[in-house]
Amino acid sequence: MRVNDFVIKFANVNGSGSASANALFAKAIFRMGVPVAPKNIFPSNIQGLPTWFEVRVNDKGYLGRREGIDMMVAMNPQSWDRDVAEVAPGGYLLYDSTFIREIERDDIKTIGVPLTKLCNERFTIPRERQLFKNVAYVGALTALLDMDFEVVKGMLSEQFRGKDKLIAPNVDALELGRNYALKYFDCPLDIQVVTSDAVGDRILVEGNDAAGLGCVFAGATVAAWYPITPSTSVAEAFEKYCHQLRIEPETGKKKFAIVQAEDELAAIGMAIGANWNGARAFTATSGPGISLMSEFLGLAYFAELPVLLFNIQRGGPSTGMPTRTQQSDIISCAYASHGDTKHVLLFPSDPTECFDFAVRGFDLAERLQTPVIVMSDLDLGMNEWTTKPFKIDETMGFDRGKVLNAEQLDEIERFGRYLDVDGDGIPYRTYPGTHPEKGAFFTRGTSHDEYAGYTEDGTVNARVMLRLSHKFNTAKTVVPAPEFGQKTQGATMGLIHFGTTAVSVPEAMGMLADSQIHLDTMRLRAFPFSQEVEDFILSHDKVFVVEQNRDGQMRSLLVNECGLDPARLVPILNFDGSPITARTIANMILEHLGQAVEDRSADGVAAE
Amino acid sequence: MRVNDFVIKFANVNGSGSASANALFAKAIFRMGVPVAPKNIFPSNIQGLPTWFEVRVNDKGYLGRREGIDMMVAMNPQSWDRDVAEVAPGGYLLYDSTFIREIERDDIKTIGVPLTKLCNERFTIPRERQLFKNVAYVGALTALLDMDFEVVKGMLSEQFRGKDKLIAPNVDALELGRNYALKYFDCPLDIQVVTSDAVGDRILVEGNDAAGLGCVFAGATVAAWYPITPSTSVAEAFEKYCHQLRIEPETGKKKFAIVQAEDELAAIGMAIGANWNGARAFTATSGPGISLMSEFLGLAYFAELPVLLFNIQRGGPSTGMPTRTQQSDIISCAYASHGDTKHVLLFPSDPTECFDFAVRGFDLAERLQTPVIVMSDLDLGMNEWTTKPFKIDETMGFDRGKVLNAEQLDEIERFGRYLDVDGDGIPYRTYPGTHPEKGAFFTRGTSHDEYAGYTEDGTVNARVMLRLSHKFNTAKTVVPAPEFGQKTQGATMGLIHFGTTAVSVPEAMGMLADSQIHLDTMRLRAFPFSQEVEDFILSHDKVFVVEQNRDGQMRSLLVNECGLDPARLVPILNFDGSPITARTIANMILEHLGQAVEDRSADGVAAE
Amino acid sequence: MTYIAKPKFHHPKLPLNDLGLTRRDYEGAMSTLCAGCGHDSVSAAIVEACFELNLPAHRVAKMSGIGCSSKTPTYFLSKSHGFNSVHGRMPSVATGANLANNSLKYIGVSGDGDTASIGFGQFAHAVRRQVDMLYVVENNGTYGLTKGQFSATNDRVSVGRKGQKNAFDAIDLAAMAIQLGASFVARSFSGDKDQLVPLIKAALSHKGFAFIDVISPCVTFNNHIGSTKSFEFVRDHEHTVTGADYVPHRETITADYEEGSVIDVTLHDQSRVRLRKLDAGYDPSDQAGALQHIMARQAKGEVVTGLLYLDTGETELKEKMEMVAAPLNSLGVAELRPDMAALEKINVGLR
Amino acid sequence: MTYIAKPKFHHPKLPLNDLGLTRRDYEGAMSTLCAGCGHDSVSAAIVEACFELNLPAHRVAKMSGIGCSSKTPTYFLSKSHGFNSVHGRMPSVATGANLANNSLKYIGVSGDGDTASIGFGQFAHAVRRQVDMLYVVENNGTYGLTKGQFSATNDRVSVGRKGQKNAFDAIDLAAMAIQLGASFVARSFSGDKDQLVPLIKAALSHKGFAFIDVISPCVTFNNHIGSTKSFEFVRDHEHTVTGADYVPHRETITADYEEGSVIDVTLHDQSRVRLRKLDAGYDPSDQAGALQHIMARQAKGEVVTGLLYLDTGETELKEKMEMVAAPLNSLGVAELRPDMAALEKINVGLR
Ligand SMILES: Cc1ncc(C[n+]2csc(CCOP(=O)(O)OP(=O)(O)O)c2C)c(N)n1
Ligand SMILES: Cc1ncc(C[n+]2csc(CCOP(=O)(O)OP(=O)(O)O)c2C)c(N)n1
Ligand code: SF4
Ligand code: SF4
Ligand SMILES: [Mg+2]
Ligand SMILES: [Mg+2]
Repeated sequence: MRVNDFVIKFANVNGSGSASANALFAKAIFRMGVPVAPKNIFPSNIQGLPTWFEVRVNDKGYLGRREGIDMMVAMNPQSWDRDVAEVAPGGYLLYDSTFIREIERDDIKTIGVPLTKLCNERFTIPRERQLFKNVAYVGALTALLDMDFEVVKGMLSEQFRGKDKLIAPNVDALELGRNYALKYFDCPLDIQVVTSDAVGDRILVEGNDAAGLGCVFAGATVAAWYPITPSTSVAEAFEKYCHQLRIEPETGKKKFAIVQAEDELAAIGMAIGANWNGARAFTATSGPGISLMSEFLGLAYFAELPVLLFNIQRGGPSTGMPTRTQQSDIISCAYASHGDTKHVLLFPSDPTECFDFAVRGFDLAERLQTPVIVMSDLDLGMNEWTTKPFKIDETMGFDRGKVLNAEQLDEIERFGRYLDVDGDGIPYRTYPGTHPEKGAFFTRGTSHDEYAGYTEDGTVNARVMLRLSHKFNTAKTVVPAPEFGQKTQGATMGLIHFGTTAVSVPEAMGMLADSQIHLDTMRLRAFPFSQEVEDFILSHDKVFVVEQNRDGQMRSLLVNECGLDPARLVPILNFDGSPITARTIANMILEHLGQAVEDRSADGVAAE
Repeated sequence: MRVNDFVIKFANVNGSGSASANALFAKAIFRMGVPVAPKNIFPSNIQGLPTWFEVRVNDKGYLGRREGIDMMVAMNPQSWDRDVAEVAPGGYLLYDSTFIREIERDDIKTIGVPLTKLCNERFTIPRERQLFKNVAYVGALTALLDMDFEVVKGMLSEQFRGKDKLIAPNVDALELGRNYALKYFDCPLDIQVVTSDAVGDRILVEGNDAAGLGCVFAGATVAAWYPITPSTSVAEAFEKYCHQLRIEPETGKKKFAIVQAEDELAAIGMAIGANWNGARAFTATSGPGISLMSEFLGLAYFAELPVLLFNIQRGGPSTGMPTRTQQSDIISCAYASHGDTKHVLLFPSDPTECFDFAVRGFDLAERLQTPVIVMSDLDLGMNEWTTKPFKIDETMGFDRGKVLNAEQLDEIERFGRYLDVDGDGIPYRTYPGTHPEKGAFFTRGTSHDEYAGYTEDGTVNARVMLRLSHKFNTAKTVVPAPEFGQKTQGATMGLIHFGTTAVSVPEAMGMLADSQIHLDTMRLRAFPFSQEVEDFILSHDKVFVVEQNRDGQMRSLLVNECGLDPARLVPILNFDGSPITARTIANMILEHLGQAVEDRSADGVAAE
Repeated sequence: MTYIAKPKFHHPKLPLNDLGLTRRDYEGAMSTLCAGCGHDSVSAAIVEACFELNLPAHRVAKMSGIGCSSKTPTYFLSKSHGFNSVHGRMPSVATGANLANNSLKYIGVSGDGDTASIGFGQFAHAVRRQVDMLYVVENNGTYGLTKGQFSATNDRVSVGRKGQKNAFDAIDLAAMAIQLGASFVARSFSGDKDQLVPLIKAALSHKGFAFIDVISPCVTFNNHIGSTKSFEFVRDHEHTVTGADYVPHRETITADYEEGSVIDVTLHDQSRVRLRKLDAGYDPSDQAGALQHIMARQAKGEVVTGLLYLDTGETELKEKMEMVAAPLNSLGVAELRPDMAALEKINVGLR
Repeated sequence: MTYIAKPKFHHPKLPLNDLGLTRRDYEGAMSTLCAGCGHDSVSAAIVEACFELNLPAHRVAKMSGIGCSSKTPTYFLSKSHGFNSVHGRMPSVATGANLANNSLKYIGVSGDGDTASIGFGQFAHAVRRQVDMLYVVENNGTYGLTKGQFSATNDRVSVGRKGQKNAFDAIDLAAMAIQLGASFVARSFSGDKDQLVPLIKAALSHKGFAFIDVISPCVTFNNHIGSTKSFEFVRDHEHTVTGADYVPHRETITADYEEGSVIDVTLHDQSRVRLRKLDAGYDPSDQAGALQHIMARQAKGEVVTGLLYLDTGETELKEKMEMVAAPLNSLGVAELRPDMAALEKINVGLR
């Protein structure tokens, strides 16, 4: 019996309308109080290619991707063979039995529902026949998995509120599948969903949606972006929430501006121009955009301009795997641009943190007067996550950093844009138009002195560069601190992770505990690294660094910035474009420690 | 007495015609058989600002920049104060005594020559009066320093060959200065140039000139570039030499194509397109261009396309110090572009090596099917260096790498563009148009399988990525090996350097030897690092890494790629935009070792 | 994508061209575009044109950027090398390829996002350099691959699928190409094969930069009522100023056109393009006049198609660059590397 | 560069404008350009225009890219903030700045290299978006700061200092701006202050994208015989199609112009620009016609100057974006951040 603990996968053709039915299924389980982790595995194309939707259901809250499919809903003849092969022994295969299929495996159980036939009989319009097949298999699943049918029906009504005449045929389709299953199969199966309260007050939301919302609450007014998967939905979410929350009621006018730029260079240029001028502005992109933005990032670093940038990482290098996930832009973001540059990075690990880091990111960018890059990824950005609800602290304002207004300018003798007045390496700035006589300065990417004057005196420039290093040290004290997870008395080994890997770590630790291996864990949340990060590493003999890239980029950054012996840091790497699993982490650690390893389905893609 | 061993500096206004007179002066000393190192210190502007020309004369061959000016030719009232201040105690100040100047120092010797007056008396055209002042001070110097007057006169005749009527007035101006000096001063001074044979068969040439020439001898046919200081002269030199050596005699047509692109993205795009199509093509740029090229570099890495790129580094970040030198693009070039990428870098340390690395760079790029970046810098690229003559091995052809022709295609069953046939990680390629039926493939930056087919199978992509890592390991065995300099019996400390730092190292080692400090030295010539590099580090307790940047970028690369404890590597850094001096190196090492340090003029700009 | 192998057998009855090849020989992998996408018709037209022109496929190079449109080179001419570069930068890659070997035919395929936004600068400069190539923009007014954002060629009056308004004027790429001096400029419609195929043939026979702006509707994101890039709209608003028929150079001209309305222009390979004046006021050899005419008509909501501008007198890149006849990529060590004596002379000059 | 402090004392006799300021108050640091550089005259014209317009200098923002031309904002309006961005990317930075605060006046200064090559795409899209700014290109046909390479605005017939020939046609930025829909397009000459100053004043009073292509000779690299961007050439070949005089909105019109040849156009701030028809065939309100006229004349080697195109009906970016009246950068937490209740509602919707 697998109650509230299984993985179900849907194999569809993209553009066939399966996405909303699948999402409905996942959300229904969530509504029943059971945590879910749905994942869309989609092609870089619009219509006609294989697409999958994988839902992990787990009431212990282990929501990382897991190998082994307990039930496959195989709707796509193109991918049939591999879909069948992927079912775990003992698992189920639900398929459209309108068509006769050879099923070579005898270690799995098959459930044939003649979906096409049923829908063709019931519906007449071709598009409806096609669409309702998806709803019908959800209906079958409600019976097979013993789901709360009222919840599902209720959701359909919600979904089609306003287009009420669509409700009845949808419910119809649902019941078509459900009744067939009830009639021909022994319902429920030994995989079941039982109403629970394991979700608590959590919400189900995509990281990009959360990021866009966070920007609204952060007071961002300007967004400039260029479409690129998987970052597009950050801008779209910002737009959606702005339309809800930022229209001036009296006039219907916008308290925001969103520009679809002509490319990524222009997008970040606009965001920089707006920030220079005192509006909070951001852009969002993915790998290729990061490369294109790097000249401007260097300018912002050197001229000390705040800007917030969301990098929703995808599979690199080059155009790479645009619809797969990776954490492989760490180095290119940390040191983006030529010359000596370093950038502040934030690593959210769930949508709640995408929201929080949008809010905090603007504060940091303005406080530190430098670009801040939020390093999300496709898995986080484009999938719905069961996550803590959004919160803001209403007693806190925005931290606009060191900005002088006209009165303050009146009080000072001589304004020096790049003077380190407070000893923290952070100078004062002014917005254009502030004061008729004082505070104007020239922003430039060329070498300048403390008064923003152009200089070719290398000694002066070196002094400015050293202050920038000092400012980066200050950053260590204000960026989000690491979070410590499992802490075992006397553990000699540690594990460092960040971003979306976090969701798989507790489960991996559990697996290792079964082999009597206990690790202290630390989740990095920001670069530059605070002292605690170094301390954690130094207090363990060996530390595993788990990353979703080939080259162990975070490990490099740790070694480089903390000046640590790399021998202490063991890379655990996964870069096949799918989210890292607990099993992968556990097995690689076991392997490294020379222990027996449990079978894993991911075959050889994770290296070192 | 300082014979054949001194530093003289000229302070001028740019656009005033001083450059050619100063160059004449330096070249004359070189012609007398004495090694020289002239350095232009010019502003990022065209006319009217201070510019300096510093010449180190040293017959021991110590040609790195040296602190302390033995003689200043101070022609620029704008920079007068600092120019006077810069003269070493006991040194000379030559100035235009037409104007009365307060000279506050009594520890230096002044030589007033009324240059303006002399020229105004002799010449009538304003522009001539202006220009000939420069020639006149060179004339004065021939007397003061006891230079071979016939050599200088001969050079003027050479220079104006074809415009013969310019010779006489130039010689006139020369004699004007010379005769005044002979008449009013005790010539020669105790700074002198004596004819020698210390130059040997060496030549005097700029690194960029050598690089452009190297591309001609490497068989490059396409150059695409966008103007940027200090790289422009690479393309200009290529053009100059192509016009000499690559015009088809029968038709007057060009066996080359040089395109001034619309920007750096286009420049590298063109170079990549040409290389893809089987022509050797290159581009040259500097920092901002590197940032802009990074998307294309990622494509070339991943699609495995050869391309040669000269990065003539200048002061970064951003537009930075465009007319100053640095080695600060190491990280941004080694890991250029998003995703997991690594690029082959070459580090020339003199113009001869600029030539050699152009030739070798194309062989490597085509052999490895990947971008190769030649990491020169402004000091090397835009100054004339006393360097070994150019050589080629006429018995060797070009290494075009693994390219299949029609016959070879006929012989194989199925061509796989990205198959690792030979086990070295390097696949075979074909040029477009080779064979009517076989060998065509699609070049793409998206994930692909071994047959260049598009794939979204992450496992396949990971396999390709691992082969790329393997190929990069192969690169270690074919790139130029490090060069070992001083090797002392039983030395426990080493020193690593690269690029233009090399010229200051022997002198620095001499200074350290005076303090009983002996270091083994190694000069890096390429990235990735070969095993010898790691061995060198491991065989010393402590290794100093000398670099001209703020963040110790090469040290990071060494730690990261060799997996070494950073504690072994001590950074020695200079980033004020002027070439690092032997004294800087020696003093920083002495400081690190807690020893007394000799006075240095560079004040605090070198950090850590 | 190539996961479905397409059977490639020669049907005995398929017509053969002069090279003994069938249309099948010019096809590519199976398209993965949406069913009905205009881009697939453009691919088919390219196949048809190459077949009819008897082009040896391996002497063609297919260049593209990124987008649904830029994917299409996989779906035609599978025997040609292809280069799917980065977004908006195909023009530079094609320029470099062209410099290396001008003896191949270059077909560049791009989208309106790829060309009018991120690639606008490269496009303009490829035109200005007169790169010898056919540059096709599959113009659907939208970003297909990233799911339907407005592109810069979307008309101001054209609304989005969800009724979104567009505040900005469209960039007319054909008008741009004319102003920038392209020597062959046409506009066509993916739904009008009879017009498109001869235009492609003429363009491929033209030496210099040949530009065809093909309105190619995106059935998924921009084919609704209110869109000016929908099949229906284009069909209803198309106004052809100049009909163009391609005449191979062996064929003699049969006088079956009305006197005065027909002009024959000889292309560089001695083939001709026969222009039929369909709009009396239009002169496809008058750069400024053509531009004015197009702008005026487009302002009225018409989609002006046909051969818009032709200048057979302009030189192309290789001539401008005064390059030798042989492709640069065919030159070897002997032709390219001076000998040691030449180098020694340089050394001497530097002493 | 600012190393030479310029004495800023008010000479008692210097004329004052309505704000009580002298021309000196609008100056900047001392120029470091070459003596005689056209760009310095453009700076002087900007100073003059701002003085005459009574602009409070701190309400002006100076935007530029990289080049000799892009350096000039340091040399005027020292009380204004300036942003010397990266090469070719000023338009995007200016667009962002504009969105943040549309209540400032934006003066963008660029070069022909900066705009017609690396920045061509950004330029085109800033035009298309109708960013409310004055965009001045100081056009010398060359890359001054990098020492004299041809730029993309260099005419095909124009030869280099050392006799180098130019194989490519020039991009005419003014014609481009017209085609791309800029609502104010002019061309002028740095040597013609009488024409340039009123044009700048009118442009600064215009709401929307105002473009002025100023031929501004580079005395060091492109002022020789054979160059079509030399002082002499421009002086000899200038053909002014429309004279433009700026009339502040308080001033009444005195009828001292010949009937028929004068048109008054009211600008957005109620000031007017008085257009004098100097070329009978020219209509500065006819986009396509103006373009044709300019192209035809330029083809004959003339340099067409004056106000080339004016459309006071076009909306500018902020209107297109339907933004609130208050500058976005003036909104605080209260205006921008919804409260916890709103957030809680969103949380509920996500359960
Ligand atoms: C540098 C970069 N930015 C963004 C993208 C994402 N992207 C892929 S295709 C595309 C637009 C395609 O539009 P278009 O060229 O009109 O082609 P269509 O799909 O409409 O045929 C974009 C923005 C990318 N691949 N690379
Ligand atoms: C990305 C980048 N590429 C190249 C350069 C070098 N560069 C500086 S100014 C300039 C051209 C300037 O020409 P133009 O815009 O016409 O200005 P002008 O100096 O003629 O006024 C170039 C190429 C740079 N600074 N940045
Ligand atoms: S999304 Fe549009 S452009 Fe792309 S394949 Fe589908 S119909 Fe064609
Ligand atoms: S180089 Fe030319 S553009 Fe630059 S300052 Fe001198 S004259 Fe002006
Ligand atoms: Mg499109
Ligand atoms: Mg210029």
